[in-house]
Amino acid sequence: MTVTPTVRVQADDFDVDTETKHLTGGRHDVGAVVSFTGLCRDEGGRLAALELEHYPGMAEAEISRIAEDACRRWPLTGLTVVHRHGKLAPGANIVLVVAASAHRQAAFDAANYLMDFLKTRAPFWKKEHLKTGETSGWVEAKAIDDAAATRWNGA
Amino acid sequence: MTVTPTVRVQADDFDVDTETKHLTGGRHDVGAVVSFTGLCRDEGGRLAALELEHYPGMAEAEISRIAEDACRRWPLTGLTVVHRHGKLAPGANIVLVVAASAHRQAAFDAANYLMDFLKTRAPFWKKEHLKTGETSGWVEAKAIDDAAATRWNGA
Amino acid sequence: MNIRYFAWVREKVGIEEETVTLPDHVATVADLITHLKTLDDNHAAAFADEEVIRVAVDQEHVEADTPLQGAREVAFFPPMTGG
Amino acid sequence: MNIRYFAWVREKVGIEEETVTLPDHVATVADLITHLKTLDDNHAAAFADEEVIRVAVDQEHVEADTPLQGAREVAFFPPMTGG
Repeated sequence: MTVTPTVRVQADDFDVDTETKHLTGGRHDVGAVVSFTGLCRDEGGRLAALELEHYPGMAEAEISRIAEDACRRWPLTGLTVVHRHGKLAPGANIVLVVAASAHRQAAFDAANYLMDFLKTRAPFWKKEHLKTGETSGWVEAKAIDDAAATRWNGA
Repeated sequence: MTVTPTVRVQADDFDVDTETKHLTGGRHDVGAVVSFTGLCRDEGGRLAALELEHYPGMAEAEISRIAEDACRRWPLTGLTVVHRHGKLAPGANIVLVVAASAHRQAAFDAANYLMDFLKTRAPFWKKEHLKTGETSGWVEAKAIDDAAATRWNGA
Repeated sequence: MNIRYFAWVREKVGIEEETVTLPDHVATVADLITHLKTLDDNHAAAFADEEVIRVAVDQEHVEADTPLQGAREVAFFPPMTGG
Repeated sequence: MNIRYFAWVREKVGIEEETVTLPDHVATVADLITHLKTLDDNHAAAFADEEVIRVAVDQEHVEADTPLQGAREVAFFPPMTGG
């Protein structure tokens, strides 16, 4: 039986510690927790903010599909994914993945897999707001992200 | 220029959030933080505690060598490793690795690398204390852990 | 049929959402794009580089040859950049 | 020379730490193990399965053919199980 992942898409910030304790509190079968936090960079001082647009409904649905895939591929004891939307300042949290398992490699691989597919499949788009007051436009998808996702084929 | 990792070996518990904020607080060049937490399992209800013996001095030195290797291999903005010793109850934290970078794969790989080499090279030994009151003896090293460490050769 | 646009596709079309009545010859996602391009200059501009545009039918990613039968909502957007 | 023992090696030898005066013919880690085995039954038992025992000289992992010249501290222990 696979676990049911927790998936949230929200404007509010998240707390890694709180989300981790939800997966480990009161149980003694978790040996490994891997958490990934994605943060807003200022790109060498260029950016004032990142604006994250999303497709409400599909964002939750698509992340849930990826998270359920991960729960089938690895023997996890828990999996939580939180993705923020809205205007975020440099240093702010954007995305959190917490994967828990009895063993470390399953937790590492599941969190890594989640991030690769979030990047390429979750319906979010980033727009850059510059410190000059201008909007520099939409961030372009990277070929390296597509390549990262394809490495899981047949793995 | 590579960063200088923070390495601590201690009896006291650690806090993931505090260690993470040390690596991200007040800076805007960190895009990804991967944390690994290793916890004490009760092995299906069998264990009352794990006792972690270590080689004081060499434990810090060896973890520092592994952490410095990781800082040379990946473009990290920060790296923290904390390993506990002493008698730990099921559910307790044992080890923490937090790797920060501009980009996600460097943070994932560095944290994963650290754990593989901590397992096989850091001078710690686990003894199991059973719920029956007996000591079941020393945990044996696993061939799978040696194999995990060798996968980084030439990578 | 409800049509939604996101990111620069939304900005080029100029609206977030619209209801479009499909002519009989529109059977697939590709047919729908061809039809939308005829609506006005904004739609034509938004779909000018249609190879790059991604499509979801009822909130699931699909390819251009996907049939539209039974679909309630179709969304068009650029490659995703979340995470 | 200061010798330290950890985990079940320590339990079998029966002590954590000892100072050993090296005979002239002890040049390498392997020579030291051979010498320690002659000290008493506990040492002999601890090193009975010497292939499995790991060695550190001055707090760095070494192999059995490592020379001891200049070494201050040698430690013997089972394969590590931390992390």
